[in-house]
Amino acid sequence: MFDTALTANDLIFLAKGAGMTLIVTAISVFFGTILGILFGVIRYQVGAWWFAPMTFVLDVFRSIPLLIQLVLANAFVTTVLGWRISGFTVACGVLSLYTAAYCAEIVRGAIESVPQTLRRAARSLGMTWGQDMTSIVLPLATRVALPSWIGLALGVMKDSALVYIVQVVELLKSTQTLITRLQEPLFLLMICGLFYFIISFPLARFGGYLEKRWSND
Amino acid sequence: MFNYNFRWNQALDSLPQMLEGALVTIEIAVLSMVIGISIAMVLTLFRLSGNRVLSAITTTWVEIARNTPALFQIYMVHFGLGGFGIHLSPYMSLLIGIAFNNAGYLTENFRGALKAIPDTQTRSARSLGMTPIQAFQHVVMPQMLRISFLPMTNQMVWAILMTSLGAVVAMNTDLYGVTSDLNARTFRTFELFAIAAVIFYLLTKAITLSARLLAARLFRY
Amino acid sequence: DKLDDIIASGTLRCAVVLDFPPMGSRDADNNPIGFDVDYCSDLAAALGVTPEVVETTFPERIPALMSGRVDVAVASTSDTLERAKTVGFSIPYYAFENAVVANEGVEMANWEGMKGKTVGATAGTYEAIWLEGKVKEWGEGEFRPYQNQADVFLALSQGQLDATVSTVEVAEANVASGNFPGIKIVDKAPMVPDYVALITLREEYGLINYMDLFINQQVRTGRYAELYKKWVGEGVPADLTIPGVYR
Amino acid sequence: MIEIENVRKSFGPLEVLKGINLTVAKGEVLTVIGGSGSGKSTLLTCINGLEAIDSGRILVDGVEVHAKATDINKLRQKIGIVFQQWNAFPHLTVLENVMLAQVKVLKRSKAEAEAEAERQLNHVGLGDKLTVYPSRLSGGQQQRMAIARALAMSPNYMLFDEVTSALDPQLVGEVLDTLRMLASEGMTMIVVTHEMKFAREVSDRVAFFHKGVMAEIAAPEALFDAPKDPELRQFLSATH
Amino acid sequence: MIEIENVRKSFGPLEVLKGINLTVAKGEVLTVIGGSGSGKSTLLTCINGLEAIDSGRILVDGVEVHAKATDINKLRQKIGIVFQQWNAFPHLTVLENVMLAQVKVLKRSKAEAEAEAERQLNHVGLGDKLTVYPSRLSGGQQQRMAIARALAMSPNYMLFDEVTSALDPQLVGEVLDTLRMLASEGMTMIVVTHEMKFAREVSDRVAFFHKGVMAEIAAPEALFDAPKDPELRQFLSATH
Ligand SMILES: Nc1ncnc2c1ncn2[C@@H]1O[C@H](COP(=O)(O)OP(=O)(O)OP(=O)(O)O)[C@@H](O)[C@H]1O
Ligand SMILES: Nc1ncnc2c1ncn2[C@@H]1O[C@H](COP(=O)(O)OP(=O)(O)OP(=O)(O)O)[C@@H](O)[C@H]1O
Ligand SMILES: [Mg+2]
Ligand SMILES: [Mg+2]
Repeated sequence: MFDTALTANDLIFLAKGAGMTLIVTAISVFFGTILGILFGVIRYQVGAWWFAPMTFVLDVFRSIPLLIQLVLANAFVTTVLGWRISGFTVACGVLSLYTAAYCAEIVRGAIESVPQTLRRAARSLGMTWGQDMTSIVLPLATRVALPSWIGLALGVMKDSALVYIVQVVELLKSTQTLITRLQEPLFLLMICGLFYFIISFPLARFGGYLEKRWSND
Repeated sequence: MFNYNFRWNQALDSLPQMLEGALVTIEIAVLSMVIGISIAMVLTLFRLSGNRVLSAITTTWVEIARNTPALFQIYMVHFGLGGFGIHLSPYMSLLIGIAFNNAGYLTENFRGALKAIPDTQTRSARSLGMTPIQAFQHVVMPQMLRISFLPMTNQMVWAILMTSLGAVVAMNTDLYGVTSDLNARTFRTFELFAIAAVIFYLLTKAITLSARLLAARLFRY
Repeated sequence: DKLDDIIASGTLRCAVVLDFPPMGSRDADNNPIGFDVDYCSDLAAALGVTPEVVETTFPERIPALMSGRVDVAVASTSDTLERAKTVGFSIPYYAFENAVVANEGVEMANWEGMKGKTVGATAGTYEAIWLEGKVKEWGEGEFRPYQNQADVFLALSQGQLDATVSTVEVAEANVASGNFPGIKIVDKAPMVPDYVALITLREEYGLINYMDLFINQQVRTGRYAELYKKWVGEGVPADLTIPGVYR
Repeated sequence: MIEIENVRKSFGPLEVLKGINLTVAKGEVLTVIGGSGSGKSTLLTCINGLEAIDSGRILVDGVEVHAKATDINKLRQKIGIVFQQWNAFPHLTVLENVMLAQVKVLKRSKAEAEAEAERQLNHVGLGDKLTVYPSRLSGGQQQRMAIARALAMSPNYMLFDEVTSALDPQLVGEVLDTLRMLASEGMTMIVVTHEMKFAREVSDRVAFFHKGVMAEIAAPEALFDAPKDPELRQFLSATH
Repeated sequence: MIEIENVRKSFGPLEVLKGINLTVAKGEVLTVIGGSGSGKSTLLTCINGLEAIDSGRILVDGVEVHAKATDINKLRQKIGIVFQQWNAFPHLTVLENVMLAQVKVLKRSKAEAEAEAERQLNHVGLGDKLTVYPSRLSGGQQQRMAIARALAMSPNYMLFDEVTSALDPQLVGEVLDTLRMLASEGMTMIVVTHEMKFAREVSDRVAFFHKGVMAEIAAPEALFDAPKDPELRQFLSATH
């Protein structure tokens, strides 16, 4: 269908870019989720008032463009502080905090969705706070949180297209590099879009399915 | 403490230029929302129409908008359409790219909102002799917009943030474009982008706040 | 200092722009090649270390240097006084003349034909700054700064831009490659030759001195002419001296 | 007059109406009773054309509801219907609820529509709630508002589908009183209800539906005191 | 024995318990009645230490509930409590609901826990629902499951907080029957309820709460038939 100069080598080059997209996403979502759970639980435990400073910080991550976060963090860490760290590290760091900011909201909402009386029932049976958290809150909150969390993870994957700004060669950047050489913008962009779509679409559908299934009981 | 000389004065001199950029950013965000909501409404009607082709258009639009990066979408609008001889200015490319994204997400929100509106609402309206269009326009749509008001506010914030992606299509009059232009000339990266970040933060807060005030005025029920 | 650090670390990290043929591009295996890439290798060889090419865009090369992600930039950086406030320049290692390139569908006799047209260039480059100034001066037309050279030529080839200004080398290479159908070279741009230099951090005099001497040696040994022939073609390489003034 | 002739209706494999024949004369109050899923609601929505039918026909004042040529939106103005719940448009005040269709469908002027709305709302006892949003009304008041809204279209017929089922017991009375009032004013009505006492009291005839069949139809005394159909007997003893 | 000595408790500016003194002897069934917001639920949650108190003390079998040194999780095993609703853990089957705390808190083996769970579930009449999820149970069955779950911890005391208030009328009976059964088996219980008939029938004593004060406490006959407190009289006449 397409008459293209694309070679196997180029496909490998693209695949490497895709691999970078996935690695950055995986690392960021992993640490972002851990941090998000931590923030979410603490926020729930200490209450809105005491957590307000942290809420503000997390809100900042949701209120300025990721591109600017990346540029700023990069400039701050490397030029202002003078640390020698790679763009990859900066990208993962910023994206992790970015993920955490959204994840904390999801987690807090999910914990709040567990009826207070259920938790009282658990505690009144002599279960400790930890046992209540792991045996009751965790399984119930997970059901509420998982669909949104999947959405978040996919969002982070799509947003990771911006880390080119700190010299990380991910999928979209690799595509641009090939466009420079091969001059087949439409075809190459389609491949790139298709890749995102193939990862994102089934997972998004799965999230929707879980939401539907779990909202029934 | 830092072995770096901040030159805030130099950066702050550019503040008027950046504020002008902020106006362009707001303008694009607002227009992209207006267009996005209108398209989402049409796509929603397509879905409700029961026509296979029309609902397929909606599905395709929604899934592409939601499952590919916004940066990709904007790039595609400019260079993808450019390949077919459709030439859009950076401003239009960015606007249309964001509107495309908005429309996709909003259509999905409207779908959720519609589910929350009981069937009898349409039935009541129809049984009073209203046409399907009238029933949608006067009974279903106002309720749908109310239920999706919060998601719409979020999308508006997103639209503001997405304007920063305009650089890939040579957009240089919005807040991000102005900032990176200044940066290319002076290299005061940290100072310039810090100021831009503060402006963006204030913009999004202003939007959330005014949305809340607006909601209080609009939805008194 | 930096010079010692580089020698001690055993690698020289160069920022190179890879969508700027013939100075920097990628071969069929997507490996970096070009005049700048060779210059980076030569500099590394002189220092006795291994070269490492870090790809950057034009707007990103100075931030990359400032953030310590690279040691030097071999990236056709024009030696403007504004930039010299931030980074340290060596003596020029190359000089470009700029050409006006237009879409074939556009009537344009000479560079002044750009007046009132939609023109563009790569954000943050010498010619972009010049062109944006011109558009402001004319008070009509539109200037568009794209993120990289490839996007500029893509836009030009699609007809989104009427014309651009780029170095003669780039213009000729792009016209010759056939990758961008429908573009033509119209005229020379009436700009002072664009002397480009190697850059590093402002305070690294040791390294700057070393790079000055390196550039001098490249010319002296004929390597400059050799690489010119390899990447640009037949002809006389640009004169790097300016009559009537030192340095 | 509403004439229902051998109407059949299926949802997929499920036949919900298995050939219904029924005529409701002008001024008559017909009550429909029957178990859950017996097809009562479906019949009402077929009468005003909200549902299509598979065979047979329904004539309202001699006009065939499901005929292609019929202007169904015009016909529906003649047939008011009130459902079990969610009748009120929550984004409009009580007054606006009653005005909307008058303005949009009957093309009345705002002033006319408002006058008529006030009149009907006073009629059902909501004269003091005009500028209130439905969320501030009790369930019973919402139902009365829905009745006023339908009446404002000057319908010839009113259909009621279990309008009191979703209400708290203490609110049922006020809605039934409104229905009684309408009946006494000579409105032609079909009332689906589980309130047997009410059915006995106001109906001219009572119809008993069972699994898509109109198993028995008779005057209330006859039907309640001397049920012939065995299913009806069982139904009545269960609901006593 | 549960001893409550001069317990005070405020939520912010609102004093909810204004010095309560009360002793519940082993084997006694105490019923607590009173208007909404009078502090009944708060008292129960203070007894098993789910809420802190501001002053006074509560002793359960001689152990002070709110003392720092007290192992509250251990103490709570002695005090079963069932709330108005949302008692069932929806992600666990009925059997797992009853087993969970046994395994986690009492460190019983799975087999032991399962045997005990089955025994208690049979006891409350849910022997045939072991592998079912709570969403498939009626409200009354869910409440009985919650009772079985509390009983499986072998508590010395059971607290019930309006366990039938959220139930449909026809389901109330089955839960009250279970409470009656427990009472007849000699369980020490504090039952907050609005079911006056039940209170009169099973209680040893009935306490009336009003605005954070225990306004009257007496044997059911005395309290219901010869109320002394004027507020109580009004309360009883309102609920009759
Ligand atoms: N839109 C529909 N699609 C599929 N099945 C339907 C639909 N509407 C109703 N049914 C089915 O048709 C049957 C009759 O429904 P209908 O609502 O007419 O019963 P009903 O007599 O009004 O019962 P109830 O007293 O519960 O309101 C039921 O089995 C119902 O599930
Ligand atoms: N966690 C809390 N924070 C603040 N106020 C509370 C809290 N819990 C209860 N209250 C208030 O304390 C008062 C007593 O509440 P409590 O639940 O003990 O009343 P109750 O007698 O059980 O009433 P009901 O019969 O409605 O259950 C009420 O005014 C209630 O609003
Ligand atoms: Mg029905
Ligand atoms: Mg209570």
